[in-house]
Amino acid sequence: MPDNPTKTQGAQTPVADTPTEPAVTADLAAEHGLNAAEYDRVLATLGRTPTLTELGLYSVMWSEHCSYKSSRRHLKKLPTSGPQVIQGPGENAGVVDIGNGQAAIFKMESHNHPSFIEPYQGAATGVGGILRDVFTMGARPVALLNALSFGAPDHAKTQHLVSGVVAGIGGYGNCVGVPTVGGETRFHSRYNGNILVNAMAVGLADADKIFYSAAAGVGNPVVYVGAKTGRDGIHGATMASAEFSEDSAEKRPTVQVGDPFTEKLLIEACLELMATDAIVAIQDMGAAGLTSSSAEMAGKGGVGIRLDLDRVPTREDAMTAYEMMLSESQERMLMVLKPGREDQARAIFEKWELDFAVIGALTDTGRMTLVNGGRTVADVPLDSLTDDAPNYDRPHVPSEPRPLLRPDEVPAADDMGQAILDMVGAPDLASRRWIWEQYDHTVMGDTIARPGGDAAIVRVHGTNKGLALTADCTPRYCEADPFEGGKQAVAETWRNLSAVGAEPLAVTDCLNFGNPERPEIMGQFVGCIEGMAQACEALGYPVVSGNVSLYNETEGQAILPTPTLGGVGLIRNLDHRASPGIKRAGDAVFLLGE
Amino acid sequence: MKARVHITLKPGVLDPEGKAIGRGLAALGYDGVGEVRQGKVVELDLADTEPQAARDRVDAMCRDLLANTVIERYEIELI
Amino acid sequence: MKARVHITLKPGVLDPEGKAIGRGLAALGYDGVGEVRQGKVVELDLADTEPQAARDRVDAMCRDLLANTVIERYEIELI
Amino acid sequence: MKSAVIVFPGSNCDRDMMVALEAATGRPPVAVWHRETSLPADLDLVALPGGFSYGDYLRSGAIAGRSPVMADVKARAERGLRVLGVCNGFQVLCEAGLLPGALMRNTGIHFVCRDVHLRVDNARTAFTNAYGQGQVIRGHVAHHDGNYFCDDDTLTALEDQGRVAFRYCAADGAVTPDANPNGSRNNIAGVLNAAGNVLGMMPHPERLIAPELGGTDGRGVFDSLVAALADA
Ligand SMILES: Nc1ncnc2c1ncn2[C@@H]1O[C@H](COP(=O)(O)OP(=O)(O)O)[C@@H](O)[C@H]1O
Repeated sequence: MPDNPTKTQGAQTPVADTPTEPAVTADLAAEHGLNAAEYDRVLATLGRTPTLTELGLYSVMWSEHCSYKSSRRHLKKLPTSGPQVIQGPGENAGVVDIGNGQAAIFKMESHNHPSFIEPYQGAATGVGGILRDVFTMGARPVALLNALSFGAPDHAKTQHLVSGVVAGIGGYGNCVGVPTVGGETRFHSRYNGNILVNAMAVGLADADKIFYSAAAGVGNPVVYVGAKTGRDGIHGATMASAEFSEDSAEKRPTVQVGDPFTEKLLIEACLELMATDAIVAIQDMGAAGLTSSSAEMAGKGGVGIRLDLDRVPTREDAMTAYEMMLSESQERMLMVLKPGREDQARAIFEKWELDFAVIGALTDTGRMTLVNGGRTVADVPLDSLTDDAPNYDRPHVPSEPRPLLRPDEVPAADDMGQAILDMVGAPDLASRRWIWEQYDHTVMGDTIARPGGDAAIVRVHGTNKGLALTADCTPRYCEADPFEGGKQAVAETWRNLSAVGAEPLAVTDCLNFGNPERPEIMGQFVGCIEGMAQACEALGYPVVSGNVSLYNETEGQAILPTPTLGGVGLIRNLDHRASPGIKRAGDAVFLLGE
Repeated sequence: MKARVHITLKPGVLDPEGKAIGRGLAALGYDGVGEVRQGKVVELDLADTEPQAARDRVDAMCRDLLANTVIERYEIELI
Repeated sequence: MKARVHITLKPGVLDPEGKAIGRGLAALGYDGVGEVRQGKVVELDLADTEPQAARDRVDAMCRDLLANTVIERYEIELI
Repeated sequence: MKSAVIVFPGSNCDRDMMVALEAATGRPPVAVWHRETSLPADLDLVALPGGFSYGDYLRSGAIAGRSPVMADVKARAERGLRVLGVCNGFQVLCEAGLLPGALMRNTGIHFVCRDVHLRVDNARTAFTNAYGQGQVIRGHVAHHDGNYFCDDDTLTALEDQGRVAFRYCAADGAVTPDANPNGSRNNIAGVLNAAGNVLGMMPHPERLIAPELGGTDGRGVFDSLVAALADA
């Protein structure tokens, strides 16, 4: 950078990025998802009208998706610590100790709205995003899972959505070469207009080689790597935070296209660089791309950041600062390097044919300063984007208790044989082989229990240890009684892990609910979390990472409350594992539990 | 009657396949090749005999199944 | 100059994707659709200015990389 | 036995292949980056692993088949070096012209990952001598483009010259359409070049090398190579 970028400079009032940039008004802010009170807060923070670029930053960072403004205070109720926890929520993924100096790193995330609009690419980029969360932390991804909720099988859109989503998940995971070993799939009319696509990734790393996202070291270079930035998915984060309406597809046409090939190269290049000690901090550019990655890294590190947007590798001409900051182009990462390590890093990324650019530096200002074409186009306090983002205590009412269903109220089947056939043929119970056969579940040569059992088992490469993995939830329980349903979902993952002989370690979650501004939906959310918290507490089974997806509604119809839980367990000796098949005629059958 | 539908990614939508082909050509020594974009063609045999009706029907097929207008655009050619 | 290369499966080579599209259209109620074939189009931006030279070069690219003549045939269009 | 595994951008079974080769030969193979212009000297085997080289963009194996290292693979194969291509490696060998035919989209149009039965149709090769002629073994496929196609003359030549190494079959060895996971002509799962030193196969032998992975029937391919090279 030409001038000395790291020193505090006299407060500069940012200017418009382009001569045609619209003036920022309360209406424009509302179109960006900021309500009147929130916009007032922006004005008060800055003491002036924001530029369009700044409005973009606030709209993204204060969206439900990034700020967790409706959920933050409730998520605090979940237990997140334990002797096995190396890193709980707050980083790109959770990290647990699995002994012998090794760690398992995992997280689950939703890609619901994009998958409804463009099922193949929406689901594919969901897998890409969750993989980045895991390898960002230094882990080699070793397994993928996916939890899918579709509308009724006979609904006009279901078939198209199912085939697109399954193909997209397979298309991405198969190509990057990470086995997809499990998941769950359900069908219910309450998902007709709003499907759920939750993807989970699990990785392995040495416990002393975990990478974090807090930026440090004033003056250190901020580096962009991966694919170029295009005009993809601008407003994706705000879309993930708004209810659907019939014309969403028209209004928000921007869905990103994933490139799993580039992701595979990015994994290899990042792991190669991580084997050196050049990286200070690293974060992937997920929803809200450059904005959230740079703000969160600098915010966590308590430093400032200055980016020179002219240096951002772009795919298209004449991209504005606003577009670059809001782009959701996939397969990109942001890193802070130790000074002088740029050339070493560049050589690795160039070998893998990826873009590499030094786009800025850390400062001591506590502000995010964006420069484009020599003009300062944004200059805002970082705290206002991150820690001081809105945090709401939304009103919530408990769900009406449902009457208990007593066995004698359920008519007995006339013909047991037929009842069994009906059940195994029911969409929710039928075999999922047709799904998992479309996923490469054996690549990497360590899949010990393939899909089809209670939990999948993936061996820790080169050892006789294994990770057991499962994803579960029963939404109708959560609707009938959120508290009990939340507990049950946790317990189900626990049972599935135990059933293969694993010691459950920790869970990740993906909390899919309707509009939190409706007290009854908020009541479901709070109930499920409190139930989950109680179960996790009782089991010593902490939540180490997760994701919240709200506003899953179409035309006022909310989905079933769906807190998907992803459980990870450890099998210390793979010779002592269990599988569901009945082994021999004559074996005794036991029923355990109540 | 036959229809040929060209389906291409909208301008600005990432085309990883086109990019890879471009790199492949460069690696083989073909220089001076700028942007490469890849698309699909679908050829349909139609029972229709009236061009306008055929075109309308193919247009409906494109919107219903053949193209996803969120990321793709299409062009119909009757032959 | 721009070139557009149409790559289609040779006649007689089974096209499962075309078939699947045909079935999809039928399932949506589009009747009277006969055979459906799917192919690729590759669009190239070329530095060339002379049409014949451009065509020859693109033809070489097709034989070298763009088409697999065991199963595909191609057609070049300059635009 | 000295072996090498070629790594293309997008290869993802390179590690699996190295694990299997090391287990069979007792020596870790050398990884060769696709941009190298020559293979290491005194190699006994070069393996092209599975994966999605160049994302399978354009056609599976097309871009990798023309990468710099392939010229030397071709030259050395002509002088008798053993070459094994698995899955994407098979696709690359066809695209590079080391094997006849092409691998097209599965007729079911979906990616398919499952165990299959394979019949060893020629057990007199460097890649198959550990199996019995006609033996039915377990195989494991994981591919989207495994539908082997070639013209009639080529097919006749392959059949007449015993160049079909493996065929998809039912548990009893019957070669039936139902046992064919991808629509390959004559249920072909693996073919040899005319000289018999190049094998391409869609099933992944490296994924079935231990009981805990689901079986050991894949080991035969590696054990055969070790035996053939010991005899040589
Ligand atoms: N979308 C999916 N992807 C991969 N595997 C799946 C998917 N859906 C279900 N499965 C697998 O199918 C099996 C049965 O699923 P499910 O009926 O949800 O199991 P359970 O209720 O016993 O936990 C499990 O092994 C699960 O991992």
